Amino acid sequence: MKDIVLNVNGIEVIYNHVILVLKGVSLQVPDGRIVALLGGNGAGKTTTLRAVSNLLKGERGEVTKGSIELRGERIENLTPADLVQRGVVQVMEGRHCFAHLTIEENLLTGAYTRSSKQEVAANLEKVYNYFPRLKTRRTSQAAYTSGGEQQMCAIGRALMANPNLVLLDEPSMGLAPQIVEEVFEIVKDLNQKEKVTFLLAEQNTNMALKYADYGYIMESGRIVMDGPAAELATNEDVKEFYLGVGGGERKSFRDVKSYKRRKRWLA
Amino acid sequence: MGFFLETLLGGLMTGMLYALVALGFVLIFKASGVFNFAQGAMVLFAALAMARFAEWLPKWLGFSSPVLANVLAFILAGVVMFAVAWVVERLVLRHLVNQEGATLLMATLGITYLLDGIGQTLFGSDIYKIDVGMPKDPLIAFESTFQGGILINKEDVIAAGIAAVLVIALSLFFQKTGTGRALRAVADDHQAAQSIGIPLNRIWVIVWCVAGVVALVAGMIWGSKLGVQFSLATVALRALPVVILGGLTSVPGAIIGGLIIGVGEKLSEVYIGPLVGGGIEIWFAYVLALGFLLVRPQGLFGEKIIDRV
Amino acid sequence: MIYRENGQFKTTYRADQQIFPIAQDRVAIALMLVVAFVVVPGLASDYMFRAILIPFLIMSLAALGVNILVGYCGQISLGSGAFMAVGAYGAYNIFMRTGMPVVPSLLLGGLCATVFGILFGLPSLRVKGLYLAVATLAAQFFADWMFLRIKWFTMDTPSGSVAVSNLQVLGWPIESAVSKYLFCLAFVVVMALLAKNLVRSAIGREWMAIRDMDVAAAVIGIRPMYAKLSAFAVSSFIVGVAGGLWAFVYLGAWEPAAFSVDMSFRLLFMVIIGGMGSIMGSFFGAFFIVILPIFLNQALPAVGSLVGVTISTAGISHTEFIVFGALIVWFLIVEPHGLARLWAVGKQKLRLWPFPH
Amino acid sequence: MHAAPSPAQPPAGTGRKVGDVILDVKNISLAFGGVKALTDISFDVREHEIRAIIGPNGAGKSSMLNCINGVYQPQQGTITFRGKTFAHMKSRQVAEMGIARTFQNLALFKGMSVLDNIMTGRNLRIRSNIFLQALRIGPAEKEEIQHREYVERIIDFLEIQAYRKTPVGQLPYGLQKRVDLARALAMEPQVLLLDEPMAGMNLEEKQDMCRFVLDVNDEFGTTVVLIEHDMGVVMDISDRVVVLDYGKKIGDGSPEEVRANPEVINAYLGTQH
Amino acid sequence: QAKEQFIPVLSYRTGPFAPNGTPWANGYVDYLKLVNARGGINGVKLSFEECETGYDTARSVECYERLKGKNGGASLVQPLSTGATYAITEKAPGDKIPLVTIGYGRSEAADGTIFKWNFPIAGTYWVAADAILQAIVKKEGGWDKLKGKKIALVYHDSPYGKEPIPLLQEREKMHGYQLSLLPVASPGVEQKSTWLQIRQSRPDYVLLWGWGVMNSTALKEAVATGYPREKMYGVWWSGAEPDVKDVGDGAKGYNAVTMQHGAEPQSKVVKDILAMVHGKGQGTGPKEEVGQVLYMRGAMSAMLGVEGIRAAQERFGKGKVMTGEQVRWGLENLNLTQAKLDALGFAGVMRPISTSCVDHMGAAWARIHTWDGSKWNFTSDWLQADEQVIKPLVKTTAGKYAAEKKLSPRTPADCQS
Ligand SMILES: Nc1ncnc2c1ncn2[C@@H]1O[C@H](COP(=O)(O)OP(=O)(O)OP(=O)(O)O)[C@@H](O)[C@H]1O
Ligand SMILES: Nc1ncnc2c1ncn2[C@@H]1O[C@H](COP(=O)(O)OP(=O)(O)OP(=O)(O)O)[C@@H](O)[C@H]1O
Ligand SMILES: [Mg+2]
Ligand SMILES: [Mg+2]
Repeated sequence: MKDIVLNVNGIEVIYNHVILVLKGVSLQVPDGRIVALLGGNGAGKTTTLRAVSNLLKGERGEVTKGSIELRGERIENLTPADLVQRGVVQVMEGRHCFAHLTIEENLLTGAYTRSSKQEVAANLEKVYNYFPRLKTRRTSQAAYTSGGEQQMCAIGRALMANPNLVLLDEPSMGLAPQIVEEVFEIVKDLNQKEKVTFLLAEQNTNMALKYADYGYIMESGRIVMDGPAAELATNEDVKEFYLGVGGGERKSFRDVKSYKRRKRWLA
Repeated sequence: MGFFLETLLGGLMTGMLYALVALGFVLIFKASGVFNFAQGAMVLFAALAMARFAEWLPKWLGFSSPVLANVLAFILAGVVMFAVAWVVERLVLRHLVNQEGATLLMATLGITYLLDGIGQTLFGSDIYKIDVGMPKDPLIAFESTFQGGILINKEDVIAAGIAAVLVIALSLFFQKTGTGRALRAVADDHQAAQSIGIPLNRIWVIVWCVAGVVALVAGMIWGSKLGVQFSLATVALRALPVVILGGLTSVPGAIIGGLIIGVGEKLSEVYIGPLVGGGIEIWFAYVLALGFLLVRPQGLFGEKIIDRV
Repeated sequence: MIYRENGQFKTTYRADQQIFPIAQDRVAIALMLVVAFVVVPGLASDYMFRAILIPFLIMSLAALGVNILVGYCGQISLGSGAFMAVGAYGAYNIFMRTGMPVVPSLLLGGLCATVFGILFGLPSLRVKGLYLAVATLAAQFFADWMFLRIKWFTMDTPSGSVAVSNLQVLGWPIESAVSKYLFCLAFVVVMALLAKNLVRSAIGREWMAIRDMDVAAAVIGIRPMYAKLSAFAVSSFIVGVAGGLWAFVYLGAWEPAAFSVDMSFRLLFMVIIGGMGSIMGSFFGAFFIVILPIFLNQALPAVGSLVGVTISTAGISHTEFIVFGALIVWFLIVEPHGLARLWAVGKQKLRLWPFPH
Repeated sequence: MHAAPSPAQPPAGTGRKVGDVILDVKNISLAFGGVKALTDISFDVREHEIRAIIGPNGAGKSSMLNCINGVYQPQQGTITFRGKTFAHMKSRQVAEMGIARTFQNLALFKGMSVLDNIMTGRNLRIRSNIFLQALRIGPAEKEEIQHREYVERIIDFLEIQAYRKTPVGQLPYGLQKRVDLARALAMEPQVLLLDEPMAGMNLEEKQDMCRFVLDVNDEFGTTVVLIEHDMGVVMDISDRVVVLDYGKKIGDGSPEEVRANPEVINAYLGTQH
Repeated sequence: QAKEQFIPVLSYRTGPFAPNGTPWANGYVDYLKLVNARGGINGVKLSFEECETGYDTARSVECYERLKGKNGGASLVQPLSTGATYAITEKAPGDKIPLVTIGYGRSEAADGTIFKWNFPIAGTYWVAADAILQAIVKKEGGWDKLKGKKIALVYHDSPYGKEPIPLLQEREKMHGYQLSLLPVASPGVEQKSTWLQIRQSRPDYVLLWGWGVMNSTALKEAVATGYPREKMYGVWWSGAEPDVKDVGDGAKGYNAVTMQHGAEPQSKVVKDILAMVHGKGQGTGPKEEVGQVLYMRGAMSAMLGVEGIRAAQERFGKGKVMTGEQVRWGLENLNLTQAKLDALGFAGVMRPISTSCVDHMGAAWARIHTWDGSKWNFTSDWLQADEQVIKPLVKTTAGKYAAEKKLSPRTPADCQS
């Protein structure tokens, strides 16, 4: 395997001093790859990403065990700002746009760590190219844009920092199918052309496995399965539970009945 | 008529002085979403530092020029306020990232107690003097037009001028620079701001430094007017309707709010007060602010309060 | 006994909806009541009653009232001092003018505060958050002024300072420290119980819904006006009664400055440091803000002499300020949601004990 | 709901039989300053059906629901519900008439437990006054228990028993969505407006959610208006679909018709589906 | 242990009123130390403990409760706060602790038949107001000259500030001047509108009833609006060094009535304190402050309390520790002759005082002093407040209080006990 950019080693995370959420999660993100983190609600994907980008503190969570290394450097004690300086940017789940700032101001704030004016202007142009919808809404306050527009804004804002490792938390949530595809195309684009590495937490397994190189599957705070994306996509369980194509045909949502299924890896 | 104008003018001047204190509130609120209860205490602390340094420095260093003493004292007091900003960030704010407004408000209450305690321990709790050579005598203008002329307080005019300059400079800073934008971003969402690399620590130190300097200027002016003692902190309470009326997030709002409140409270006290036994200006200022709020719930220039589902 | 709820299965919703669903809690509360009503009166000194316990109880009650408005309904109020004042002066006028017994006077005083509270709560229908604080501050300063200036309220005493005496309940004089303490305690217990019932009923949920997200609350059919004004009403009633107690029982004679804006701020701080949206938090908050400074004031000289320094009176006060400020900050860092939450987390840990998680 | 027992029981399961128009939206226009969120939109919803609204981001779907809910006041147009026509609706009235909704960006009451959140949905039906509630005697307590029973059934139904007493703020996103649905269901609505209920869920969870929606629709005959970006879901479970684009209606019909509509393909679906 | 007479000291050395509270407390404590240095009261040493009130009523009550029972019980209490005085007035009878308020508190408390435990010795606010009017009359040349004159009262908007109003209104009826009332909200940092009104109506005299920062602010505003300081008269809480210190030259010519004493750096008691207390390194505050106005007020307050104890000892047994009740008797039967004052070192500082069961005030004398830019100088003779005016006022007001509280006045027999 190539160089490891990010090496998460057996971390445990506790919220509020009492709620143990991650119970020893390890994963590696190789340079220039797209790694997907899959798993159901509450599996701990967001928490994992927060632990990496050091945003746990504001949620009153802390890493109590294990280590996180960025290109060999321990980063548990760096501030999120330090991490952005090192090129690691997180796109937070649930948008988190700056409500009172306009879309354009939101994007420009994303370039806080960039000092070159031309670079910022070029980046802005690039983001507007990726998301033309943002351009038409550029002067409107972020709070007054639609959910999808905010999602684009959040992604665009992260791109403004010229990152080399992006932690994407549910990028596709709330986006129209067309845009979802576009977003993933953008991810692929950045990955291939600009060598940006991605760690991506997703519910849309279909898409994620299509674009990712490698995947981890989480369940209640543990990694339960991992492997190259292509392999995962052919795994029977993954097919059934995450892709909905178990047993050949895609099942209609109408027909799925409520029998309790049991995942084999939980056995 | 002459008296009316005089009252009006007096109100405008007082308003500018309130604006100076209000500015401190606005700065910190705008840049971190914290309602800084400690603003009054900061004004007092800065004024105390300046007054005492101006007294001590000539003794320590053995010179006698009052101008030099004042300049040095101002600088030293500024340094002290920087230190305060740094300590506040280190020991308090840093640990309260992403907490709710009420929690942060409470933290600034803690800071108030600390500043009061430390300030009085270091600098004493007597009454002290700041003498920066502000003219104290009145100026009577338009004597030919109005009987008795119009009295203008020179000290107030100078103070108002300083306040205006500060406000203009800070408005430009917020609207036009990238840092200003980053500050507004922080106020909206600490966590998102962190996630895109805005160093909250540094930002907060900067803002509290600026607020500290504003407090120092306010403290200097109010202190030279009133003398430096504990009650100086209470001007914060008079500045509160100003902040609210102008909008918690608007720097120019502080000035406009100040002018409206200043004029409103003076006119009300002078013209309505005697009818009801006087002493109405404080609550009148608040009621006036409230009246404006009913029309514009976010204050005159405040950012619109957003609630969307 | 170890704090566990294992084996306590609720078979009815009624059981699950008790005030204290966990048996140990029930026992603890019962014990506390016994201590408060029986043990304390036998043990505490006159000073303890008059200077510590009585003000603590009354301020807890006031904080509880403020907590309903601020903590449960999310309407920031800095007018609590005014509501207390209205309660106090209202009760005073009723007591002096009509000769009504103390308890109904106090309750009617609370009712006066309710009316006043609703009146100044009206702006909350339009104005929110810190901006609302200004409306309530207007109430505060207006009340200060009103009781200084309008002689009728103070029964034309020249200085505007008023006093009451000869308090009795059904012939029992409320003069001794113990009787005053028990009198306040009874008020506090009853009101806390009623308040607890309210906040866990439909109306309490309406308040919290308005606090957490008012647009969504409106969409599920909650009328913001009713919810907000009822919170103002209930809150100012409790605060008003507390004001009456503060004036009648603690001070005995008072002037408007006894209910100044300082009081409003202190009450708000009690609520925040104690825990917003927690009845128990009100007591913690009152303890912290009322008793801690007094304790520090007395403990610091002792600590000083331990390490061999004598501190001057002024020095003690300054140190008291510093220590108190530092404690506030420290507690907030440990638990931003107040002492009540700290308490809850502590209990949770106890429940898991001896395992860490 | 799996054969839930009786008292305070919602109208008995009627099976699915699409009836008459229950909600009729006519010529609604809504603008914010320069932004035209909705232009002259008309569509109707029939009783017991599942009606989907789709469209690209910013098309005005959520705004449409907000108009029906009385959160926004359209500048033009009328809304007719059960034969009554309104120029704009009042939130409280809408709730009383039996329209409930969930929110795209989660609008739960963060400081309250799951149970309390859902209980707020019952508030409209609380009869005892504030004094009775304070004393918690007799009718107040009985009432509280009755509503609690109802809510518990919803909790069972949505399979969130384990989180009853957890503060909602601490739940993962997907579960919060479920609580949001539970709160709406607690209102015993006749019409349920769902704004992207399945966003942020994986397939399994979406399947669960679909099952809930279908069950509600089947067993209580609740009419459902659904905004969703997952075309699989929309195609599978909805009866009719409205398509909005930039505030205009560009399509309306059965899933198959809509899917074949070139304008819709162009504006929204892209080529994939 | 029990040989010590305990005196609680309620003081405020922090907060908004610290600049004024501190010198008072220093004088009070220094005098108590002096008494001990002189050998105590007939051999009975004094013990005392300070408690910081911050000029807050609730905190004052706490201090009172904390100290009242300590060290064998408090002999008497002096809270230096009108608000606290009102609250403690309700508690003192029950606790049997005399409440001594030298120059503050409720004016009607001079009536000892109703206010058994209150001792506003040596002057109330009504005395102060009357003395000021008399000084003005002297300047003007007769009471009749007051007719049509405008007098403004700029007062702290609290019971304290409102105390003089009944007397001033009474006199207004008698002499036909025009009284205008200008309240200033506490703490009094913003007075622009007040002084604008003064500038407009140009009153002939301005009476100042402030405390703390309000005083200096008023003077500064007077400077700023050009109102002549010579025409301003302050109460004795508005006439000390902290009030004028930072106004400096601006306050030149400003007058204030005194509680008999002024700044007394030359008096014997000051010299004694400097020698026997400060000289031993036991001074409470800075040396320079000894003898200043508020410092003297503190010392004098302490002295009056101590003399009350001494008087009690004379009746109940010399060299014994007195109970609160006994001290009360002493305070009520105080007879400070000139000779006694001389011996105590108060010669020239004050005049003889004698109290009685009916009269808890004992004297109604005052002087005016004027700030010359660097110190206070006496500028008037002794002035005596007019009993004819004050007595009836005290009687009716006290009577009303008694009626409200359902108290009956003390009988002559009670007076004997
Ligand atoms: N601030 C918090 N305090 C307490 N518990 C939390 C907090 N945030 C998350 N949790 C808990 O941590 C667990 C994992 O949550 P996390 O948000 O990481 O899941 P996720 O995999 O991202 O889920 P989703 O797909 O729904 O976003 C959940 O059980 C949640 O309840
Ligand atoms: N309160 C408002 N003020 C200003 N503009 C608004 C407001 N609400 C909505 N808009 C604008 O109206 C348009 C429609 O928004 P809406 O939220 O209805 O979109 P949507 O169809 O729900 O999109 P999405 O699928 O992304 O949620 C958007 O461009 C949005 O910016
Ligand atoms: Mg997540
Ligand atoms: Mg939407």
